[in-house]
Amino acid sequence: MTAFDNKKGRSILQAMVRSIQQNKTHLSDIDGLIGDGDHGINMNKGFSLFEKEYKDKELSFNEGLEKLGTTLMNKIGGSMGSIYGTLFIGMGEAGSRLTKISLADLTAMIEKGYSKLSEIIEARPGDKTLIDTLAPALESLKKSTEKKEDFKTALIKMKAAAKAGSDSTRELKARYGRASRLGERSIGVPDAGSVSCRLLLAAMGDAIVELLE
Amino acid sequence: MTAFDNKKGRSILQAMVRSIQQNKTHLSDIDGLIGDGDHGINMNKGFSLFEKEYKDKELSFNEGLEKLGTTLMNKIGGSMGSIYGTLFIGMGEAGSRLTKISLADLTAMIEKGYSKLSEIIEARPGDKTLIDTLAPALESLKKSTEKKEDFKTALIKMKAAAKAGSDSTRELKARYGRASRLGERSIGVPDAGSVSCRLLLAAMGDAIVELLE
Amino acid sequence: MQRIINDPDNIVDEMLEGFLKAHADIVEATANPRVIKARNIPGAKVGIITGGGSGHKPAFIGYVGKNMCDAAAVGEIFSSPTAAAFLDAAKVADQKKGVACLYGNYSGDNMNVKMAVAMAKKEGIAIKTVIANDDVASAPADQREKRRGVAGEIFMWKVGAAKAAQGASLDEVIAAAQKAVDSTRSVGIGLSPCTLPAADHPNFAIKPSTMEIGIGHHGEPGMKVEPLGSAEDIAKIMVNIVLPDYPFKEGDQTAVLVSGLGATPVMELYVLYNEIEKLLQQKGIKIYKNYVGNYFTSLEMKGATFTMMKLDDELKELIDMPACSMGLKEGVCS
Amino acid sequence: MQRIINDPDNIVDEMLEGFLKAHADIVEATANPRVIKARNIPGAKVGIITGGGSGHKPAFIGYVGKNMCDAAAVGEIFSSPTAAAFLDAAKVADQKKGVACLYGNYSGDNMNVKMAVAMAKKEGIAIKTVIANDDVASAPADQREKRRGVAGEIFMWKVGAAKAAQGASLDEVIAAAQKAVDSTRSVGIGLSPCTLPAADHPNFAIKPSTMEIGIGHHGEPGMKVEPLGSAEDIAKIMVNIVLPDYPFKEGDQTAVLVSGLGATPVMELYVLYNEIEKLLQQKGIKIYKNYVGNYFTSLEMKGATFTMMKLDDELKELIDMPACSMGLKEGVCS
Ligand SMILES: Nc1ncnc2c1ncn2[C@@H]1O[C@H](COP(=O)(O)OP(=O)(O)O)[C@@H](O)[C@H]1O
Ligand SMILES: Nc1ncnc2c1ncn2[C@@H]1O[C@H](COP(=O)(O)OP(=O)(O)O)[C@@H](O)[C@H]1O
Ligand SMILES: [Mg+2]
Ligand SMILES: [Mg+2]
Ligand SMILES: [Mg+2]
Ligand SMILES: [Mg+2]
Repeated sequence: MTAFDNKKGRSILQAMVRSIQQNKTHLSDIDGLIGDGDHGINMNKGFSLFEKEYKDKELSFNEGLEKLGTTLMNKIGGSMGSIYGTLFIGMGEAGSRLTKISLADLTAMIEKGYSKLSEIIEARPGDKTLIDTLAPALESLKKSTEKKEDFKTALIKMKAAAKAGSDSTRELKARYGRASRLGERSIGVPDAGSVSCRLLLAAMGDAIVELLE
Repeated sequence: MTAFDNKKGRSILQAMVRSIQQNKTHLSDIDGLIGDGDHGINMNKGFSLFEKEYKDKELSFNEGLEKLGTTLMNKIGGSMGSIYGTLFIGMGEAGSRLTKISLADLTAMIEKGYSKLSEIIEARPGDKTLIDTLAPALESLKKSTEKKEDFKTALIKMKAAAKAGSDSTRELKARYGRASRLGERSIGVPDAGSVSCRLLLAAMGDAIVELLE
Repeated sequence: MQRIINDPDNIVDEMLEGFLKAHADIVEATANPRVIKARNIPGAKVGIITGGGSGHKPAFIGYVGKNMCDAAAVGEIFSSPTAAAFLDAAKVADQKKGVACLYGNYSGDNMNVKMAVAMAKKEGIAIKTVIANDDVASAPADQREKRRGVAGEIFMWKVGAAKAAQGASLDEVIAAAQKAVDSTRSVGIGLSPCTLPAADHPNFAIKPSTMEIGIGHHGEPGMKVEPLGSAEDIAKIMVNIVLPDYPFKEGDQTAVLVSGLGATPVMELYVLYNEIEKLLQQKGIKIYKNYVGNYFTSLEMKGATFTMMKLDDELKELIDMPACSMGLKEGVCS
Repeated sequence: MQRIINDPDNIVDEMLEGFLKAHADIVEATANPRVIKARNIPGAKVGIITGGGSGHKPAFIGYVGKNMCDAAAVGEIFSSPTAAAFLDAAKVADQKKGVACLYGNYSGDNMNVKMAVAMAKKEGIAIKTVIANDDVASAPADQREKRRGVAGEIFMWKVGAAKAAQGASLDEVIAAAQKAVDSTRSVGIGLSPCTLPAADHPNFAIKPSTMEIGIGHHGEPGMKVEPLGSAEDIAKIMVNIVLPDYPFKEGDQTAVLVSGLGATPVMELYVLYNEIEKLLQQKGIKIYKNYVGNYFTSLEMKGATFTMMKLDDELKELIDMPACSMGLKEGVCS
């Protein structure tokens, strides 16, 4: 139970696609409160496009991430196209030579994606964006790796960190994205991107657990 | 109780104005069912304009009718401006030399108005317009005049005839005005103009009764 | 009602004030506050006038301008202008070459124009009328004279005004405008109602997920109510109502106008035009010229109208003439 | 939702198809289905490109044309175009004299343009950007760089494109477009929300009898919600937000744009313009040129924006240059 087969990654991507599809309306509703109400529509369109395009094709985890990222980047646009596109492409690239993916590998992949992402956005934790989910999730994985924790335990902790991070956005003032100019009025509502990021990390984590050998 | 003083006509006109003002919404609602929903608005605007313009001026019945007709004709437009404008101006002209107005005089006045009106519209009884109210009301007055009935009785009968005529439009197919192209769909709803005409005739009749000497 | 207005009873006057300020290069006020005229009406040509109720912007005043109407009479919302306004419009446009009054078939307008024409003639103005009745859904083909005028009025104005600009006689102008009307058919589909500014609720209802086929420009009920279709369905319904009525046939050259009724996003009008174009293409009918946008509206109604005019050489030449009005800018606006 | 569409996921592509058919005299397709270009881009001039989410018609593609933008990248509804689309727009517009990318300040657009600029530079295209941030309500004056771009983008495009048409260098074009942005301030007031075609309910709420002051072009919440005022009240609020921010002062010559957000009847825009004009007149500010209509919309939102640009001689000359696009027709459309 220390790694999973990169080749079997399709199920992880499928789980990610499904979680977005199932939460399409929820994500748009949240975005509607302080944004423009299209987050679920944008995400669903991109993820479903990817699903359709690669339906009958073999895909490893890292390939899948790259293809998903490229689809988002080149077909969807919006903030999400570039943000999740950059994140997934970065993750995929970092995992390109792996046969088995360990906790340390997954951590390194997400770290690479996050660092690529930081090149195009300025948001830091506390700015009420998906970074508030991604950063603590990555932190948690890093700590688990250091402590050589069990992969499954690490994933459960990561999920919890992502959720806590996403929940924390409720109390924050938005500083980036459409909601940023709301000031005080953005407080009390979670950030849509932080919620989709939490859903994606949770789906990924759960699907990996199923694949652990 | 056989005539009223032409000079005292202001109260009759005021009653007519008030009945339109009070039924503004009702008239628009009826017009909305098979027309364009503005009959009450149009009528109220015209009648209220007249009220305002002649607030502090002396007005006999025939003068008032002429002024009201002219206001409708020149300020309001629409079908109503020309229809009621023509009717009232015709009535007013026919009464211009009268000091006292008897049942026969009133009948002649309405007859003149109706004949003027017939010059500009083609609608006949049965076409689902205000003619379905006006024509039987005039018929009733004519019969009462012939039979030398009491003025008050004649007015009560006239009101009943107007109401019956207006009610009859419910079962008719519209042949003129905006509702005319509805065919079967215009059945079941009264004609807005026939309702306003009934209201005006009733208000006029009631106010005349008060003035009878 | 969510509106940007002051007193609803003054909306027409205030709108006119703003319109005159905004388009002072195209139009100007006249002595009658309910009549506006084009700037610099060229002399020695037939005067073109129109008029109608308000709430249809750009119609009617948006089609006053260079090589378009010379003057327009302005009514209350959805209500004919007065006979006096039509008369004053005729006087303003009269250059002693006659006046063509080109308007739409509504009983209020008919009555007021009839009275205005009688008065104008008394004052020595040679005036003739053409009455647009392009709305196929408003009466069967054997009662065409009862049909309403809708967005097709724009073609009547464009053609009549262009003919006048060419220096044609009153009879020639009337004949050209009448030809435009006779070659034009329209149909409207309503998706949501509108509310009169002085009222507090819509003046008719269109149930969600339904559409009213053949609706009029004031919400006059149409031929039937059906479940809301796709853009493709709507295009088919419209084409199948309009095409057989004229009839338009393979090889015809046409002008096509797809107008929004006010609140339908312009994006959707292009989706609809795309479908209509495909259907006409299939039938071998050529769109020589198209107009897509909010050309003739009904306050904030949702829905659209489809109008088609068959072109011959004369109509092509007239429709192509440059014009400058707020609602139609083709070629030089100086 | 009462819409004329087929599959909501294809609305943008179908709208583009219809748009290209309808305006084949002004625009044409490119190899990238999400990039459209002006017909006959004159050589030897700086290329002008823009791009943004859909649902704002005439923006953005309605401002592609002669003496206007040369190409536009088209995004999903309310969503930035891809970096690839911005890149392809730059390639199409590039005449080896450099490309000016003039767009609005939204995080999606910023990211995608940033990536496109990096890729374009790699391919040897000299490309520079100007970011419109005219929306006063979207950030305090000391954080102007955070403000959104709204209807004022139209002035940026008009000025930048006119400068390019004069044969100016890339730096001169950028300077002129930047001057337009720096001299322009806007504010929006929302009266009712809009619904994304793929959604089944409005993406935000505006309670009846209230208005949202400072609302964004995608329904981004504004500065505050107040009881719905009269046109006069609304004009005062708008003028009092816009004027002090620049500041505009007595004697200034300005261009004023009052745009509807989609479903507000054009009639009401004239009522609003009338009130704004009165207020500016009182303050001795001159309206050199005005634009009233649906110039930059948000699907079927009700409400309006008020935009004002202070003019100097250069801006006057540029704003007066003839142009021909679907959304702005000034002078010759040939
Ligand atoms: N500049 C930014 N930096 C970081 N995150 C951002 C930025 N802009 C937007 N986001 C994220 O994107 C989410 C909104 O995504 P979405 O609604 O799909 O795009 P859009 O804002 O273009 O409508 C926000 O909730 C936020 O998490
Ligand atoms: N041609 C006509 N002949 C007779 N009556 C008519 C005619 N046109 C309209 N009417 C009357 O006018 C009424 C509608 O008036 P109104 O709603 O004020 O005007 P509009 O039809 O211009 O909106 C109808 O109910 C009908 O009684
Ligand atoms: Mg969003
Ligand atoms: Mg009516
Ligand atoms: Mg009416
Ligand atoms: Mg968006």
